[in-house]
Amino acid sequence: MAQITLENVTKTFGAVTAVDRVSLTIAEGELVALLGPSGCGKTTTLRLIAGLEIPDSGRIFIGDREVTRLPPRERDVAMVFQDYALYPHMNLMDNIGYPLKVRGVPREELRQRVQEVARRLQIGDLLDRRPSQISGGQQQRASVARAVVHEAQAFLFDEPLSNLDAKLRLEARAFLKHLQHTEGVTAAYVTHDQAEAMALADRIVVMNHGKIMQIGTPLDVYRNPQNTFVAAFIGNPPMNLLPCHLDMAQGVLVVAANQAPLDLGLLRERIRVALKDGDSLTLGVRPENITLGAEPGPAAIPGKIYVTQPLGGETLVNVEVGDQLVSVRIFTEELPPLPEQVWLTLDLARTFLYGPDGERIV
Amino acid sequence: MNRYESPLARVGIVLFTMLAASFFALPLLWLATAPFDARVNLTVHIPAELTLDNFRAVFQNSFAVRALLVNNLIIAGGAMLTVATVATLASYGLSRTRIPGRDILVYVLILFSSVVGGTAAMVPLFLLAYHLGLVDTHIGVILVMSGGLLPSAIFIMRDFVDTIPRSYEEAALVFGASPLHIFRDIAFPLVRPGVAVVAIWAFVNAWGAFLIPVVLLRSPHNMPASVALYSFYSEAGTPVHTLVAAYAFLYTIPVLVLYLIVNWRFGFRFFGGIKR
Amino acid sequence: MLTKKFGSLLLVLALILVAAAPVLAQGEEIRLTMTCRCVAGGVNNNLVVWLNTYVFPTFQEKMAAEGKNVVVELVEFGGGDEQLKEQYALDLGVGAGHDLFAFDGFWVPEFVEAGLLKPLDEIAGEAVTSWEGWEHITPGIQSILGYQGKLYGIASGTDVRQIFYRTDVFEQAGIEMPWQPTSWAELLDTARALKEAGVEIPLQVNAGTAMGEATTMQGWFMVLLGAGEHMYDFEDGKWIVSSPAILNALNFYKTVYLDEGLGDARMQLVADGRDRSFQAFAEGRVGMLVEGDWFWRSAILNFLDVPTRNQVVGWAKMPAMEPGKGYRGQDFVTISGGTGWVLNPNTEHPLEAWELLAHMSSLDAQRAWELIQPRINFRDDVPVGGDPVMSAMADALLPLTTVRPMLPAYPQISYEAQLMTERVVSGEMTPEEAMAAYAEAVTELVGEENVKSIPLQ
Amino acid sequence: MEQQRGVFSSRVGLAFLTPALFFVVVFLLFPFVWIFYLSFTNQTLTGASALSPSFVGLENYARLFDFDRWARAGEFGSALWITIQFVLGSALLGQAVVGLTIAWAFYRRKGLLREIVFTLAVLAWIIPDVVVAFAWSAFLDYEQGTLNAILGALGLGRPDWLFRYPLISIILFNTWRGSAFSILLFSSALETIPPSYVETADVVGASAWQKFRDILFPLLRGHILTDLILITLWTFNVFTPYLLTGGGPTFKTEVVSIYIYRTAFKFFEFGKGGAIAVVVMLINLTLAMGYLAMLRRQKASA
Repeated sequence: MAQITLENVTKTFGAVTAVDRVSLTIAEGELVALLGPSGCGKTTTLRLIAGLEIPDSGRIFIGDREVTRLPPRERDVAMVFQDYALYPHMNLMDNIGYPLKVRGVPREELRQRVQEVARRLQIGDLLDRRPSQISGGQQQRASVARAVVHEAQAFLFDEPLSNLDAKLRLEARAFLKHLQHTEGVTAAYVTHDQAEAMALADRIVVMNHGKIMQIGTPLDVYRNPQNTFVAAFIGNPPMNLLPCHLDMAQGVLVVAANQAPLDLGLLRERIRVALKDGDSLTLGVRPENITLGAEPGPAAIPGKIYVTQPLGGETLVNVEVGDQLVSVRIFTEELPPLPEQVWLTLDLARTFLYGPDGERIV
Repeated sequence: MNRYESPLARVGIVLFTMLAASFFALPLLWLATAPFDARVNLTVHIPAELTLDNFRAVFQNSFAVRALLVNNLIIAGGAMLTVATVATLASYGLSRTRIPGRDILVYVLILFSSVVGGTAAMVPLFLLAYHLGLVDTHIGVILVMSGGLLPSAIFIMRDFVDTIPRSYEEAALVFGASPLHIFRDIAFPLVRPGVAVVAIWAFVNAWGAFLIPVVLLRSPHNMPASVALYSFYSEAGTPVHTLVAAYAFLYTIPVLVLYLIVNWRFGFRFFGGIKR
Repeated sequence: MLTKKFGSLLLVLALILVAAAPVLAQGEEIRLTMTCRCVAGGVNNNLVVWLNTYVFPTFQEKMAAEGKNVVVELVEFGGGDEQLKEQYALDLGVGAGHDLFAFDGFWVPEFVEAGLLKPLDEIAGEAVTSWEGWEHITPGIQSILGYQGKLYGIASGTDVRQIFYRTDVFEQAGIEMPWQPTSWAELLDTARALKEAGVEIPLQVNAGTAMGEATTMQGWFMVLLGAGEHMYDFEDGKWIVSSPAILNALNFYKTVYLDEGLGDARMQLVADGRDRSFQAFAEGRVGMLVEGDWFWRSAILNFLDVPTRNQVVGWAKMPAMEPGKGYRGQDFVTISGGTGWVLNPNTEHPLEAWELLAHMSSLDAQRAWELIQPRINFRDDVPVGGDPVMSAMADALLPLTTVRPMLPAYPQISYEAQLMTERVVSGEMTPEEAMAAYAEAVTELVGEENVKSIPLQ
Repeated sequence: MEQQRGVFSSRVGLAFLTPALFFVVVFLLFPFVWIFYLSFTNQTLTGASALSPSFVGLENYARLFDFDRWARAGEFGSALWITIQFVLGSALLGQAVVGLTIAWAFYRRKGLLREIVFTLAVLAWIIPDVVVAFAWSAFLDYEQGTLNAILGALGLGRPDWLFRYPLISIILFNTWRGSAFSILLFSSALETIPPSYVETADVVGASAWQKFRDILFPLLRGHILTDLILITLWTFNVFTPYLLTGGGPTFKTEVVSIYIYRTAFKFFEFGKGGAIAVVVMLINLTLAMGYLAMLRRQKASA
């Protein structure tokens, strides 16, 4: 296993900059998730590491070796594809053994290694079947087996779970995490599913428009989103983002949606940059950090109940604030009756404020 | 598939099938009956006197038998192998490499092939073959025919190649396969139905070829069946219908059999992907 | 620079292929090859039989007696005349080809002009001029394979053209036999009488491009000569492109096919029309057919056996428009063509190739030939073998005959003449319009200075 | 993400293309350039101009477009006009429509009926030319042909096909001969259309024709254009009718490929033949460009 380093890597396709000056290090044995919406450059970054694309500028290292311009087969990486890329005309034995075959591993050794890996991945009985004869989950394991059968320097996963249904996906996720831990592999893992990234990764790299928006551990990214993009992308339901502006004279934030004033209170001391009167800011607060009440308060804004969604252990309430919907998460199985007009009280200690450029200022 | 279908629709499709089948079958009726008929003119009728004499007579013409069983197989088989191999390689290369204007390129090649395949090209092709020492050789006929068949073959083939998911090859690349490995282990097995279509197409074209063999070949023992058919003419140069029919029948069997085998084995179909 | 690069590419390829090509056997043996449109058991089978069973064995024996080991091989060709002609031109153009070619006489000029053929004496020298056979071939027949006074080959025979008629059909229609019309009017009257009597197709005179040279020889020439003119004025050395005779001839066609429906235009115009008209004649649906003696000795035998043929097929000379108004003032007209064998100027064994040709053309060989295929022989010392009808036709018509102009432009002008008849027969143009179009086309082909018009009355 | 990119480097791609390149250069490009060159000379195979051909500039081309007589039977204009009718009739109306109809009739149908029709259509497509010519002569024969026997039995008369309706005959012939390609192409194309599209229309009660017109036809437009490009081109150059009619009677079936044959083969005028071939190619090029432009517009709007 080896670490992977990207230095200032840029890749453009025509007029589109798919990867924009990305620098990143994946430590030995670490699983880093590349997370972002489609088109954010995460897959291209992965393909750059694999050697399926050659960067316009910047350098890529696997271990101590610079691989920036090397063809894929000289990089010694393994990859699991979104569609698994299992060859329909080969049975699983041949599919999983293919990386060994092209490396000239003798037939007998190849069989043994494939059988060994397949047993570990619980597909040992299926080796004489073709991909079309096994289930989606088994196909997924087979494609993982093919990746781990030869001990590569690093593993690359391109949305390996996105073709599975929800239940299988949870199983496969646990399985992958277990595998990663026991094998201790270095891995880059592309996904657009933030829950998957949170669950699997040692660290998450959030990307947008080819740029890295934030790198951090899952908890860190969740707790301290550095900008409105990350804030909106991480969490389910996502963080509420309320546009507002600063009224220095009154010492309040005015929520744009319904002009409700909000005492800065505790927030004021945590602001790290100088602000001017009338600055447009964004207030960020997670749904679980809002409480609902019938009475106004200093850190409360008025709203109207839009809909309530009981989810079992918790209830999701959508509240209309002006023309904006705010999600509120209440951890109770049965919601007490609420008046139509409610007040939302924000937990200011867990509220974020983002500047005009979207960067966090609180 | 058990879809609901109204009885009217079912009757309709049967009628339609009969109509379509007759359209394609009726012109061939003569070919099916005449060879077994002792007395043939151009009429289709159930032979009053069923006979295999016509075939017996045909098999006595060693020139025509050799043409069919040896020369035609060499020429059509050779053109088939050449076209299928070269077109598969080329369409794969075209599909997987960025070459500016490649779509237009294929069309322009097809246009060239339509000129060069025509009679106007016979003199250049003969002189070319002559200077290459290919006159009166099967190789010459195979090469010249293949040149003319290639562009359309590449066109047909590309659609098959384009349907292979790129991730298949990318996976192989990452796992350490060389381009040749990838072609041999992955691309070729996957486009086999396409190779089959192109192979049949090339075989059929070369099997029926007349003008190019006549221009390039000289010895009777090299001539294909299309030329040998003319040996079943009378002293005065008019067709002897009994023998022509029997020979035409034998001449048709191989392409039919080849088609049936390929259709059964690979499914003779185009990919719906033909899109450019 | 493209050619240079390409040249080296070709060279590489050639080397590869030469290595694969079969190595020609070398030895003492002299190999001669000859080709014709002939296939054993197929077209011109008789020729194949004669060559393989008589000519080759006797020739090889003869050569062996001279101490030469000569092997002759016949390379059969089954395709059409056009393809064979192209093969000849292509092969001769690159200095290749067989040693002897079967050759149609009227191809000679264009091949000579292209430098593809050489006179016999230039190829084989003294042996040619001293050949005993020449004195038994009339100059007219010698010139079948000649051009501008030089000889390029030896004819293998000639032919004549006449009217064939069905005696049984005539009998039913009450027409007196032996029948011999002396003018177009009589010919047309007979046709009308046959039509009256319910004969489907009273008269077929070839027309149209589909039949190719058959239209010119059996159709157009037979009518035009009857109208008193040749296509070419041998004295002035000019092509006649417009004249009262051409118009009369075209009007004859118009009468037969358009005005009175005495002939079946359809059979003249569709692709296999000639075969169909033979078949119709054999079935007794055609009363009269203008054809060459080949029809008698070969074509009709596809449909009728010899006794039946002798019984139901009669023949008559083609009359001029009016007595004495034919070509050269003749009462009856006919024309002859002929095929033969030419020597390849590139032959490696010119002497032996000539020996073979001379051997084929010898008295003994031709006598053997007449046993297999009775026809008008090119040698005046060889009678038609055992077919009195053929002999009678030859005796009656050879004195009247003429030939095509041996000029390189002839094949194309011949085609224009076929086209002219086609335009009239199909009703596309009037005779006047068709003649004008013919004049225009021929003038374009050979130039103003080589054509002449005879003013219409 | 859907950016087109090569799996291989250009060098590897070129290696795959090399054999084809060899064929294209030697057996396609080279003869083509040669023909192109010949078209400016009076080169013939026999006669004086075989020995010393001369450069005649655009004369061969000018002769083709001599408008005083080009519409006459047997001239270029007439051949072109016949070809246009032949292509419109047998490629566009014939093969494409027959292909679409049969593909649509057997859409989402498997089984014997489909196999029978498809096999017969393919058989018509793969039988050697000379055999087909014999079979069709027998089929269309005026006196003894199968077609007239059937029509006669049905009391529909016995038309003299090759003489009275020669162009219709070869259009019918070529439709029969070439429909298999369109059938196969369209039925494959139809298979790519999700059944739900059609089922949606079924639910709202659309007729078969409405489904075809409103759903399948718009989705197939691209395939139809591709099909038309190819079959137009092929039909423009098809030579097989010659074996049936010889171009006649009176040039009524002389399409340009036969016209070229007559020029190049009968009198060996390869200069003129080359000029015709080049002009025909330019016409084909124009047509292909037109189709391609339509295809691009169709793609842009899709």
